[in-house]
Amino acid sequence: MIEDIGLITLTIAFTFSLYATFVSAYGGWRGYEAWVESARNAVLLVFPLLTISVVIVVYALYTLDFSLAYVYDVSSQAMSPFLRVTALWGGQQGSVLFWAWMMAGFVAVVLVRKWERDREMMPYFIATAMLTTTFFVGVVLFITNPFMRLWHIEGADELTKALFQPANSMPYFPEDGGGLNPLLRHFGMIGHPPTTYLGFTGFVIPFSFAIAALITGHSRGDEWIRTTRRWTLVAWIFLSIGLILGGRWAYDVLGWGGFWGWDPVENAMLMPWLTGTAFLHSVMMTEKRGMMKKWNMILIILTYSLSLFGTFITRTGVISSVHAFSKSALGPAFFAFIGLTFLGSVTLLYLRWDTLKSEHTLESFISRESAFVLQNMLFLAITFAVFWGTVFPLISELVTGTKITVGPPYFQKATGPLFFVLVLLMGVAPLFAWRKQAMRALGKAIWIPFAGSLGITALWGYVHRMHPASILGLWLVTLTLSLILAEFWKGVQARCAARGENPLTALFNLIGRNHRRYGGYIIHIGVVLIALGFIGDANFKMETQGTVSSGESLTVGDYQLRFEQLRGYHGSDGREIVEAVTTLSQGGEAIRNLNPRRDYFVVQQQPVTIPGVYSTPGKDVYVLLVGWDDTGKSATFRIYVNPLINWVWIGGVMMILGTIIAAWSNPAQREATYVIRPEVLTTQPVPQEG
Amino acid sequence: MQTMRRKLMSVLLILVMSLYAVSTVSAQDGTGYPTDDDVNRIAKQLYCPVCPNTPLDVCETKACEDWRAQIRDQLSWGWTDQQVIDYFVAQYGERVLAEPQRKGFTSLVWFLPLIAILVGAGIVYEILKGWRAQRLAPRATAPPQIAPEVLEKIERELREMD
Amino acid sequence: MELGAILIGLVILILSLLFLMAPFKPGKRKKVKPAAANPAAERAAALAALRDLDFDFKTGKVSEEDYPSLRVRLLAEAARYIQQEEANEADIEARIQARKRTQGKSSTAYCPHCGKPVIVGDLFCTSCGSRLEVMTAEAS
Amino acid sequence: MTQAPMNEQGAQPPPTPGRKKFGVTITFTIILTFLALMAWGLKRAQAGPLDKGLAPDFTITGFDGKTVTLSELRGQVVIINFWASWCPPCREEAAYLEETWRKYEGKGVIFIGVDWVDTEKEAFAYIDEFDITYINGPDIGTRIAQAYNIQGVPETFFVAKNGELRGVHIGPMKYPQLDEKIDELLAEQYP
Repeated sequence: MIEDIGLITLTIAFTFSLYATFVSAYGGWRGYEAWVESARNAVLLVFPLLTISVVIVVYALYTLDFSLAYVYDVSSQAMSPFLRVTALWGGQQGSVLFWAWMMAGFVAVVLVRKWERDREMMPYFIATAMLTTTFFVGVVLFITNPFMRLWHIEGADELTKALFQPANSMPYFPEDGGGLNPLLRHFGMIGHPPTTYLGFTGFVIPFSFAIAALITGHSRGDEWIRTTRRWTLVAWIFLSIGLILGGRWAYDVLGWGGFWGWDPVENAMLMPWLTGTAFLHSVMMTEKRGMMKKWNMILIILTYSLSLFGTFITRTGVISSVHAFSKSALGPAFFAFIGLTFLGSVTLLYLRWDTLKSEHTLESFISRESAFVLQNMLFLAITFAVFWGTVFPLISELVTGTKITVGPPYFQKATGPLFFVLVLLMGVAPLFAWRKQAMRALGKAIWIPFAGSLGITALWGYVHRMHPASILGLWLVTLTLSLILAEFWKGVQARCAARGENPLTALFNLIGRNHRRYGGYIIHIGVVLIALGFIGDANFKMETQGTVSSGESLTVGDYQLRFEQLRGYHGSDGREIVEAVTTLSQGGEAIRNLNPRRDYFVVQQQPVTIPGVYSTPGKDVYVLLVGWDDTGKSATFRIYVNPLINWVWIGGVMMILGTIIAAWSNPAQREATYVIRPEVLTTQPVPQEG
Repeated sequence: MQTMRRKLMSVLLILVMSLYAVSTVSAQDGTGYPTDDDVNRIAKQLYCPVCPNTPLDVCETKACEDWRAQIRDQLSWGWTDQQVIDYFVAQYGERVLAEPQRKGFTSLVWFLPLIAILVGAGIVYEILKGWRAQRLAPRATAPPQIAPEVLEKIERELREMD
Repeated sequence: MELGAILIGLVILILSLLFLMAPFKPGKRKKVKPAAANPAAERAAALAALRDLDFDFKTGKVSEEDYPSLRVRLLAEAARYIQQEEANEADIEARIQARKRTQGKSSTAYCPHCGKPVIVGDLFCTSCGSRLEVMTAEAS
Repeated sequence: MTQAPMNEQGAQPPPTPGRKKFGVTITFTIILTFLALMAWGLKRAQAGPLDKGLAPDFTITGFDGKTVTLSELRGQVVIINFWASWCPPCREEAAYLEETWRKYEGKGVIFIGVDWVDTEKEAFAYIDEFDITYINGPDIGTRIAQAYNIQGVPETFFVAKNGELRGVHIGPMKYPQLDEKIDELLAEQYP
């Protein structure tokens, strides 16, 4: 009975989101306040209604109500209660519901918080955001409904999934379910989908405000940017966390010693992140200098469309991927919706193009403005390279009929140099002042970090005899990092000199009074550290594979791995485990026992390789049990030495920290989240008085 | 349609299940060439022909083990790396190559981003030049007069902000 | 589907519909708070720009040659906002006083459509011309 | 996709109408092309194996060196079976296939085994194991598989005497599925 209630609230939620979409648009158009208010109430209802549905699905998963087809698919008795709950996003039906629920939540929060401000934009904001929500709720309701039950039709071989009892059928109650895909039973997969979804759905807020601004013609005032700045940051950071957790999951579970494989689905997530990052920066140009208004619109439309595109290729199997959900009937609906969104918003932008007048003046090529434009261009270039590599197999198949693969080598070569310039710019650009930067001052600021980093890396490279490319990479990281740290140092110095504060207080106050600036710098530090991890992964990785008998050792670098014995046992959730006992030693000295293992999930008939990892800040030694002979006397291992890889995770944490600081509003300057009117500055003569 | 889809699903399932069937490795005979590392060096440049987007060197399926064994055989026959790769392309199609070729239509995958970057750089330059052209004529050097009490107010507020 | 579920669903639906339709109820018209016209934001923006400039100068990003001219320009801008604001306030205050004297009313209100101040008792907004009967009803 | 808007952005000072129009045309062309590509990809991803119309022609060279071309087999019923040695379900049906082949050999039925992405060593072992006597050859470059748009192995295509496809069986076959199908196709009149 309780599942029926979930289905009913889902249906009501769908009706109300549809209602909100059209009633708010109509109310906004005709200026009927009551209509818009009613639409708002509808939005405020959709979220709790969907919450009921979500809670009921979770309840069914938890209590193992196998009469629901979804529960039968993703939950099982052997799974821990915690995993049963996370199974909400372990399959198609649940995850789309979860997605719709989050989106509805975002929109509801906006309406609660921002209702009194930005009133002119609200009707169209509601209409745009709820159109999207309606689509997702509709998909849940009509195409991939988690409340579908299992029925057995007389004489049929297979079970039928349907909401209502088909003719000649009996309800079917299985004993146990299939359970969650073994690969998804990992902490990264528990955090990754929700954060990713929060990221993807979060971009609906800036996007909808941008569309509302275009419709109402308020885009000139850029109110929408002020309103959505923090929302964009929130969406962005969740997307970042999602990317990092996904990488961590791949590293721990997929058993290939890497964390980023340039798979289409990974790329699909990276692309909106890239354009979203570009958007976060170009918005600053508008706030500070009134520039790039059209550009902001293009970027936010692109970001949102790319996140929809990401879901599209993830769930339809258009492009072959390791991570794709199974092919499903969502395809045509998604396609129609994405086409509509993309075409509609671009057309709207075209119609309103001339209202987006920016004041573009540049006093000097060497200025923060130029750096911003260059940076934006780089982000787009990377996005394009990634996009092109991702869809090219499809193009190739269409044009020549040949299936091809575009693998990591392409992406590394195409985006590597661009990322290099981007990281460099990240260090150098903050040194530039708005409007005009004196060359001499720049030289003075850059001289010491430049020489210092060059010296350090040259020395390091000389001592370790490294490949030139890797030296270049290390130099880049050192330079950028020291430039960013120098920014902190200069700020602290200025405060010490001006106010006589001690350095620590000065640092604290510096960050405290300039959340955005220094939060941003901390994010940059995080990115540099991640870059360090990537450079280590690309340049210094070592690996070996070999079969050894009990008591023998494998050597990689100055590490030896001694194989002691194999042992097997049963796991708690229906897995058969074969574990190798090995000893890792360095230079003849034993460091640690490592137990790489292979878990075989009997029901799902799927093996999962779990590495044994010796982890230090400098490097990971990552051991995989590849195979063994039946007597257990010998086993095959694959050993990776992954230098610097932990900096990816450390950098990720820095990014999150920086974003929290940057998004925190400055109490002293709450009013200073402003829209500057640059035309006053540049087009009107300075009043002469007296 | 419904049954058709279910059929497809079950086929996929069969495919996947069959891929994972047996997965033990027997000890290799002898220690000489080719070693596992030699095999992986080549397998790294190839993708599994049946699995979705998985590099051959890390792929765990039975089929991939066969292919790695085949690479080992070919190496022991004295084939060069390139010969092995060419054999794979001929036998299983171009999709086994991790790095797309640089000839024919496929070369577009390499060229277009390059062209896009050049065009993009040109556009950036054009934009910046355009903006610079709109730069204001130099202002009169005479500083504008500001009432002292207003100036005082501004400075005070600036101090408060810090 | 069981009867109990349908009944509970029905209750949820009816309660929701009541909430949904509430804004259409005649008589109880909504109060509209004034839209946040925000002249202070512009001033704050100018001041923030000044602050950034000072900071950039202190950290050596702006050269000694450029700093004075840039600062004077920003100062002038900030000053203009401040003066404008003061002038506006004075102007509004003067007008209010004038209206108060002629009408004998005591409080101001804001137009629900454009957010500009209006005199309570007026039938139309002086800025945008929309009808103001709601405000009248409220004030009385 | 990323550049066309840039053209317009770059068109400061006020763009000439011609230039703007050009930019808009380019932008929309790119968007529509992209959407068309996705639509095609979607259609392809959702399509199952070919099951009607003229069977795509191919020539296959068997492991024994003999060659057979589909279009030269008009007048005979052709059973095309895709398989691979690493595929357990293929093993399930292998004996039944061979048995049926022996039953119908010389009665106007031709079996063709297409070995899909396999290694020669394992393929030979498979053929020996099940003592398969009908022609079997590798699908060089997976061209045949692509033409028939197979979704996996095993898959069996039924070609009528006139060269048209009369359906496809996905997954392993069990007695009497293949016998029935062959009898049905043999009963057809040709020409």
